[in-house]
Amino acid sequence: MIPLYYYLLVSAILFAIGTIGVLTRRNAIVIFMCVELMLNAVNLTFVAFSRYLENIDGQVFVFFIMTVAAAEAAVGLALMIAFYKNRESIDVEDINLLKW
Amino acid sequence: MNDTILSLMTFTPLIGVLILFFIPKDSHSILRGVAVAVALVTFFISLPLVTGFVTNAEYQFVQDVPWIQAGPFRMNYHVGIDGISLWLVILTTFIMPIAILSTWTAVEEKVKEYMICLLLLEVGMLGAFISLDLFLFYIFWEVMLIPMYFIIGIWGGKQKIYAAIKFFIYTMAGSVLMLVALIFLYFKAGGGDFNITRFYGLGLDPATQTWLFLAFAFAFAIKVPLFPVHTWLPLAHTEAPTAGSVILAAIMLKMGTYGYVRFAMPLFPDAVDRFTPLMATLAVIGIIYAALVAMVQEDVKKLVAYSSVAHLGFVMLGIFALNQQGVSGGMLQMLNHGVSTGALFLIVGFIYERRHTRLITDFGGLSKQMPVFATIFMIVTFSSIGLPGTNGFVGEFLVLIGAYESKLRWFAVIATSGVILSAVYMLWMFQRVMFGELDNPKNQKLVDLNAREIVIMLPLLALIFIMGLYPTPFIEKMSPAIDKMIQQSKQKQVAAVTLPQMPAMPMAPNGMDMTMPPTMNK
Amino acid sequence: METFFFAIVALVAIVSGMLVVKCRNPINSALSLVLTFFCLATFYVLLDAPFMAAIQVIVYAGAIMVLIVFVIMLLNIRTETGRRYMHALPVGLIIGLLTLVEIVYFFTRSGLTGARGDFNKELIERVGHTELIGRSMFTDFLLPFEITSLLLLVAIIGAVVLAKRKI
Amino acid sequence: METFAMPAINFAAIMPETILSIVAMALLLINVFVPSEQKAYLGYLSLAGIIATFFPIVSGWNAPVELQSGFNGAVLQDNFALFFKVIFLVSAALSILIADQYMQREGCNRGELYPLILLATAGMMLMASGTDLMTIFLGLEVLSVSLYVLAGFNRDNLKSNEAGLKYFLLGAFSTGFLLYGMALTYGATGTTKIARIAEYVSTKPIVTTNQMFLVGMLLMAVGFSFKIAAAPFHMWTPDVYEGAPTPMTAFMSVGPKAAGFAAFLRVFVIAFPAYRHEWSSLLWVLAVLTMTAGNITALYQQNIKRMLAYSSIAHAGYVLVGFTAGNAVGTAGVMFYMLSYAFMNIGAFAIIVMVGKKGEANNNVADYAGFGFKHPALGMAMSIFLFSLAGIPPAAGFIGKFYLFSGAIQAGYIWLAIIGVLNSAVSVYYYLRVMVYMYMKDPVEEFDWLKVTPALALCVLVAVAGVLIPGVVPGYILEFAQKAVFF
Amino acid sequence: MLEYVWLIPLFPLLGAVFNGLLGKKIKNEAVIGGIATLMIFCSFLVSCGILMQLIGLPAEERVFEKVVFPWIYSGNFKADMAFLVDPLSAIMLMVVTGVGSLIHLYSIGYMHGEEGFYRYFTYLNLFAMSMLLLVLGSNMLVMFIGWEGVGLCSYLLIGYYFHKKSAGDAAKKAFVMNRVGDFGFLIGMFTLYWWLGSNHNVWTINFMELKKASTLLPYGGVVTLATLCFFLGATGKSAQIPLYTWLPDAMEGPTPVSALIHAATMVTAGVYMIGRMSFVFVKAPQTMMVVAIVGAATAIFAATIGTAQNDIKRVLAYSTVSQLGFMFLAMGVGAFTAGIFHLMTHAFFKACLFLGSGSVIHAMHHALHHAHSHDDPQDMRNMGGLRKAMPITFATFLVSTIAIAGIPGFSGFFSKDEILWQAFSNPFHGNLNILLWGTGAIAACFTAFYMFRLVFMTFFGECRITAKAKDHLHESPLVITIPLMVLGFLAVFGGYIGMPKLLGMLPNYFENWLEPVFATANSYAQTYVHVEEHGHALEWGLMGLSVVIAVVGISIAYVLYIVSPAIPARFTAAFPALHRAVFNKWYIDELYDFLFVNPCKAAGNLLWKGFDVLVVDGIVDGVAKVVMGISGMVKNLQSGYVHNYAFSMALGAVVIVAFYIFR
Repeated sequence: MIPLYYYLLVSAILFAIGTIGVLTRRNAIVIFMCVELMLNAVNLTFVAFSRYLENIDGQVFVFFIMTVAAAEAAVGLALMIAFYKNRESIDVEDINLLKW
Repeated sequence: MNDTILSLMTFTPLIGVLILFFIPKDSHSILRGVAVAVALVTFFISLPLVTGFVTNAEYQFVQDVPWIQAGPFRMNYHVGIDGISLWLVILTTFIMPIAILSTWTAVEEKVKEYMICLLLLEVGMLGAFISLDLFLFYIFWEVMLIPMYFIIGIWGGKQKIYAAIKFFIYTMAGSVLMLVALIFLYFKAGGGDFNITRFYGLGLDPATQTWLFLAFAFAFAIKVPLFPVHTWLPLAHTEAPTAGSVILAAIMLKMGTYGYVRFAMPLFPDAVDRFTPLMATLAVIGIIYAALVAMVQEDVKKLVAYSSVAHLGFVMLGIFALNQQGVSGGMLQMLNHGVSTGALFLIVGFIYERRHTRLITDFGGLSKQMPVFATIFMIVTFSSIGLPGTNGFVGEFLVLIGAYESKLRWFAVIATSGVILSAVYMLWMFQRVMFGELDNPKNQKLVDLNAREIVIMLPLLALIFIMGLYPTPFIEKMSPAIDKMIQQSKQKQVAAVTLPQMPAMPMAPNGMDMTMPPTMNK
Repeated sequence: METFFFAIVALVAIVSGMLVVKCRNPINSALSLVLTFFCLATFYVLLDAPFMAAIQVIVYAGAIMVLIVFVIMLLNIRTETGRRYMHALPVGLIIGLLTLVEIVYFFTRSGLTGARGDFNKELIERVGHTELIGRSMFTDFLLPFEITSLLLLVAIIGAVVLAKRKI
Repeated sequence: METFAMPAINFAAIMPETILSIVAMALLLINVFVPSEQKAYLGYLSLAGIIATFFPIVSGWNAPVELQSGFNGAVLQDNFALFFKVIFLVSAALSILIADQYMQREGCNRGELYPLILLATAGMMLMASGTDLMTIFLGLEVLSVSLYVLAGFNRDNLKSNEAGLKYFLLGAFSTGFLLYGMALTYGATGTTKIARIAEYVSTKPIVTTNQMFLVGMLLMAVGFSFKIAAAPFHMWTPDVYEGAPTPMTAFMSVGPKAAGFAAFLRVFVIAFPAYRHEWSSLLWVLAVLTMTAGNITALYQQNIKRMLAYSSIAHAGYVLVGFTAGNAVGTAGVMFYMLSYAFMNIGAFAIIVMVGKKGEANNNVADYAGFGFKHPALGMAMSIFLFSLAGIPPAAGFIGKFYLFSGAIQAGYIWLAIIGVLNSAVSVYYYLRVMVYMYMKDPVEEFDWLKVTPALALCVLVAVAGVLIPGVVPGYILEFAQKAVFF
Repeated sequence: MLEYVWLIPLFPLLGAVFNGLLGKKIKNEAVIGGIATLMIFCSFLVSCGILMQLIGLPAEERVFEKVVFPWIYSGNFKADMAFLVDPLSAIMLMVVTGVGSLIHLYSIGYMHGEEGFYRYFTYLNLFAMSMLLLVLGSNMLVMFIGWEGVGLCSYLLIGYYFHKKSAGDAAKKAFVMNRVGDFGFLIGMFTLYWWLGSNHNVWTINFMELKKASTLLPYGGVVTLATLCFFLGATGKSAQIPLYTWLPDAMEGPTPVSALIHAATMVTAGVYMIGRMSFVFVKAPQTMMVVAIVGAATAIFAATIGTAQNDIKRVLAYSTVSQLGFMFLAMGVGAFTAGIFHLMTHAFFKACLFLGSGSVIHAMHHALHHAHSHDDPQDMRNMGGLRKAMPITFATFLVSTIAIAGIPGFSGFFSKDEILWQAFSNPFHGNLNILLWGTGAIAACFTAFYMFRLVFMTFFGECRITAKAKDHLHESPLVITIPLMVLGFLAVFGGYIGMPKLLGMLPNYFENWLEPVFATANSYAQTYVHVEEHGHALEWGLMGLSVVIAVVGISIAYVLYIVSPAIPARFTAAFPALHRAVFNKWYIDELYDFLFVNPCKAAGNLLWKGFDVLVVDGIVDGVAKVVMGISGMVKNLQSGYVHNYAFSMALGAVVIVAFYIFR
């Protein structure tokens, strides 16, 4: 059976990629997708742990995380739409009315 | 009665404030009348303190009721006076009506708020003088700032805002450090309540004492103000309205020196022993420095402000001489400074009201035009110079002789030369303002003092001579308390409990005996 | 064999993950993200968590991604110009890599020390993964489960408030 | 197939949340029938709900442990939680009081506002009483999601949109860290129940062998720090606070912070005693950074909402000082301070709501010129709030600071305390600046548009009372706070 | 009578209070002046009574101390408001009250019609009160009240014509110079008090107790220090080098003031103080020497300046300084009696001279006023030949001048000759004596010269004012001339009570009278000096010599200002630099301005603008500015871009974790 570390490694990499995405992309939706990527990395970690610890809590947690992701997606996208209505863009470059 | 009189006195002005709230804001005369009346009532309430005061070192008229009891903390509403605070309290209640009277015509707009501020200020000051509970003292100490801030900032002169904020933050910066020191001290003392008597003679190790003393001393030094941190004072004085300057000079500055006598010195004897040279140096520098600077001032009020820096320097020298003469001289000097400098500010106020300028060069030869004013001005001037027979002399003399016979001899010598300088700048100012040709046409139609102004000045003049010629009652009432204070400040004990130093490095809880590492699991 | 399969999937997952970040066009990112999700689902299967795999596909790839793609279409977002992207890239890369390095560094200094449960392969096979999940969800984690209902409620209200044309 | 073990359901433990959720749902239904200009009634209803919520809280005080915990240790409604729940309710109630006028003015008085606030409050409560990482996480999400919505509630106002969007993106990002932390912690200990984490760690030599555990803690710290807006995770705060509708700003500057602290405290103090030294030194740094960053930046602000945003960052810093101390006094300080902060901050925001004009106009400090004399009562109230924020007696703010710093000093963090007080000395400047304009500048506005609705008046009155009474006689509340300390 | 000693200062005080409060209402000069004079005269009577009573007592019981009320009690420091009557103070009382009353009387006439008449008499009475306190003070502190009080009154009276800037300056100068002296006085007092207290636990500043305790004092050492400080005080009050410059300027005051304060009473306070504390001074030989040298130096120095002044009052002023120098010389050589004696005689003739000059000025002023001439009525170059116009003034003036010049048979002769003899023969200063004596003698010569120069320029020769004005010259009214006559009489015969034993016509009442006062001092002196006997021949010789000296001085004056008035002009032409130097008082004022005044102002400005504003406020506001600057920068971090925020978060996380890697 595959060592736990592989899974952890993969998840870590994915997490890092997600971070990079958040830091570098300009499109709010893409940024959100990267966040989703990070969450998935976390999910993988959870599941892997729960499997190797033979302890189910982790997977339940993952279930909740998915719910959260869904909820956030709904609200987040709604926000983006609202913003887009007023600003004709969801480029984070343009989300800079409030500063200093 | 005896245990409530202090509270009664302290909070009467608060009642006055409540009354003022319900007076329409444009009926000025009523507002002023009520304010004065309240202040006078306060004064009369405070009189029994003198008559009822038994001359000993104990705290009297004590009232001690539990106030805050939470967790380890026990704060009490613990007030009382001894010889040291007695006269300062009286001075406060005595000056206040005068100060309020002085604003009769000076302040024309926002009278209501002005009076409210003044009365609140009185509450704060009285409270600070009578508190025997460190926490309570700190509360009042801070409360004082607020009304003063408004008085300067709202009714002040051109630079009022800058002055007000500078005053506030300067003082704040000092007092917050004192707060830390206060809490630290409290835990060192092993909890319980904040009653100062518990902190006296608490065998702290010298290092700790040093830190704590520095914190306290810094806070008080700013208020005094001691030499390097005095720069807020001239500004605040010049910008504040007359009453503000009067109160500031006559009473608020005393908070600093009082703080030394009541807290900083008796609490940390070793530190006092160690820092006496430093403090004395600063005091003496202050005396000479302020005198020199005062000499070249163009603005009468600024000159007087600097002169009070010099006077307070004498006070500091006296109390750090730590002997009966020195300390009682210092205390007397506080009162004298309250009386004569207060009077000086009133005088400046009088001419300012008439001419709306304070530049010395705008005056000259006023004696011809306003003889009464001239006479009063002269008497006050000489009392501030410290002419024998006036109050100024007794205090100064005792301070100097006390310092001379203590180990501060050379400081005393230098300080004595300040006596010369004080004559120089005061007389020079007096001469330029009152003597010479009455050439400025504006000055030629000046009118002499009116009845109200004379009435304001009379009690001060009376005090100038009474305290100058018969200071005995003042001294003898305060001397036992002073003896006690000297005892406490002189005792040099080795640290009873060896405690770790103040942490030089931020982190890492040092194993203070108070630290209860929380039990994490439940 | 299994390891090899794992390696392939992992590679795909990572590459598609990178593509998410890389692609200029949001749609492409979205699709590559879906791909990543599938890979994760595969991992879940490998980890004897079929139910997880299922909802991964259904909820994520199915619901969320569809929603996202829909929004992208709705707002017909043009592809980004490269400027900011290139400009922020080095910093982002550095940070991201540092994160990775640190986490890995700590992984190498840690072991599988957690408290063992009885949730072993044999049990899963006997009872069935879904039932096990369901059971613990409705016993031990009843409250969190209830809370998710609140969460969804909030999400609905929010979406309505923010996006509905006229109220 | 084995029997189905029914969980130890105990509604007493989640009664407040339950009530609030029910009221919220009810309001959603009622909302349909309420014409848009009378949404205020929903506000009053929700107030009723909040008041109703007080009963279980009061009755729950000092309840026996079996009544406190429920759902197999997913929640524990101890005094600690209860005290925080009071804070949440207060902040919610006060915000609701000031909401209506603003929403009317900005033309976005939609009834969903109140259910959202109530649900957010429920989420906070779950954070405060949660003893399972899952509960805490989900509570936090309920809270956050509703806050995203509330921040962007004024959807026709670009600033509001922007605030919501920023908050959302960054919030989601931080959630990632929080979750990763939880995952690693779970991996290291095999449980998500914080109490059990501690037990387990105390038995096994995990701390030494398994670094993962440490990272887990650190990443969770990051996640929570975002919620309480501790530097360097604070940067969203000013923008969001400035952009969000003012009442919502008031709401989220107090409640969520408090919730964040509640969860943060409980998790770290209970789950990570083993790493106490690590996290306290971490918090030391965070506290200093937060206080300083907040105060320093606030000095420059012209927009009063933004200024108060920075000041709220600074206040989070002060509270962190008490948290760092980690002893009874410090923790009690945290609670007392958050409570008084609720009163003073929302009070200040109430005034801001009154002074502001449609379209978020008139929110600059300079717009307050002469306000103090045009409206003496309001001016005085504002001054009281500001002085309390500046930590000047006799206001609750001072007692709170005193307690926090006492905690730090008692624990030996002298320098932390010194930095703290110096910071509060600096902060005085920008609070005074508002008063300078209110009292020492000549009025440019007549403030004639300003109308004091009963709700606002009530809010201000309550706030003043809540600032002054604890300021003068803090004994009782402090005593409660002391009793609420869970260790 | 002794019991009522406190009445003596009280009367003038009452007068002062009365005039001060009511004077403005009462326009009537007669009442005001009358009251004032009456008051001081009452004190005079009391003093007479006291003197009589003292004379009645046996010599050793002639000490009486009256405690009025306790003043400052603090710890071991005690100072009563107490008065001390002994032969010394009795003498002073007589001088002060006697001369005082005369001058009060004189003032009524002199100040006639001045505005602020009442103010003048208030001050004058106040002065009398302070002076009497000074004299009567039984401890240093009471003395110090008087000491400063007289300073104050002299300030007020010099600045009486306050609208004249010069007057104001002079007043301030006088007070400040005195303050410098007071500084010395205080330090001296502190030193004695502290030394005796800490070493022998005798905490006192009371003269009599000090006298008892003085046996404990060492010779030299700390005592030298203390006495030097006291002497500094004396120089300030009595216008000795280096603090003499205020006295000539003090002539800005009304002439009677100059007579009373700056000739007869106040300026002699220093001498009196040294006499009062002789028992301490004697214990410090070095100080004695300093005193003697300073005295001699001042005598000659001032005399030289006196020769070149044209302002009649300034001449007298410098002569006062010079005469005071003689007194200090006497004190310095241990001839306390002689010193006090000269003090008294000087009070008589100098007061007479000043009042005389006053009368002259009065007349001149009057005359010039009528002639609408704006010449300076005080400038001797405008006078001349006044003897016909004002005979009484002339007569009294002449006798006083002869007295001061030291012609045998006049009071001045006895006292000054005694001083010179003591300077020559005293056992203290060894070989220095010759020098001291020589200086004194030359100073005496100068004195004779410039005094007669004054007389000649004023009363002899041709009148140098316009004929028109000349017609208006006439003798002053009685109220002015009566005091002149009385003082003239005293100037002539006042000296006989202290006639040297050598002449042996009368016993030296004066010396016997003061003997008990200075007994202690002399006894100390015995312990370290041995008095060698000088032959009578020598004494005779010296006496003759001093007479010759006086005559020489007079004759030079006669030659220069009567016989051939051209010479002085030629002389000045010959040595312009010298003359200018002398005429400008050796530029001492300028020197002081350069040394002290300007540096102080400069320092003040520097500290204020430099330190206060730049450094301290610079730091304070600087900190504020820096913080604001940082704030300005930090706020820019809030760029408003989401990825910057995300970046800071991620960075924060990374750093935090990294910290625990590297810790």
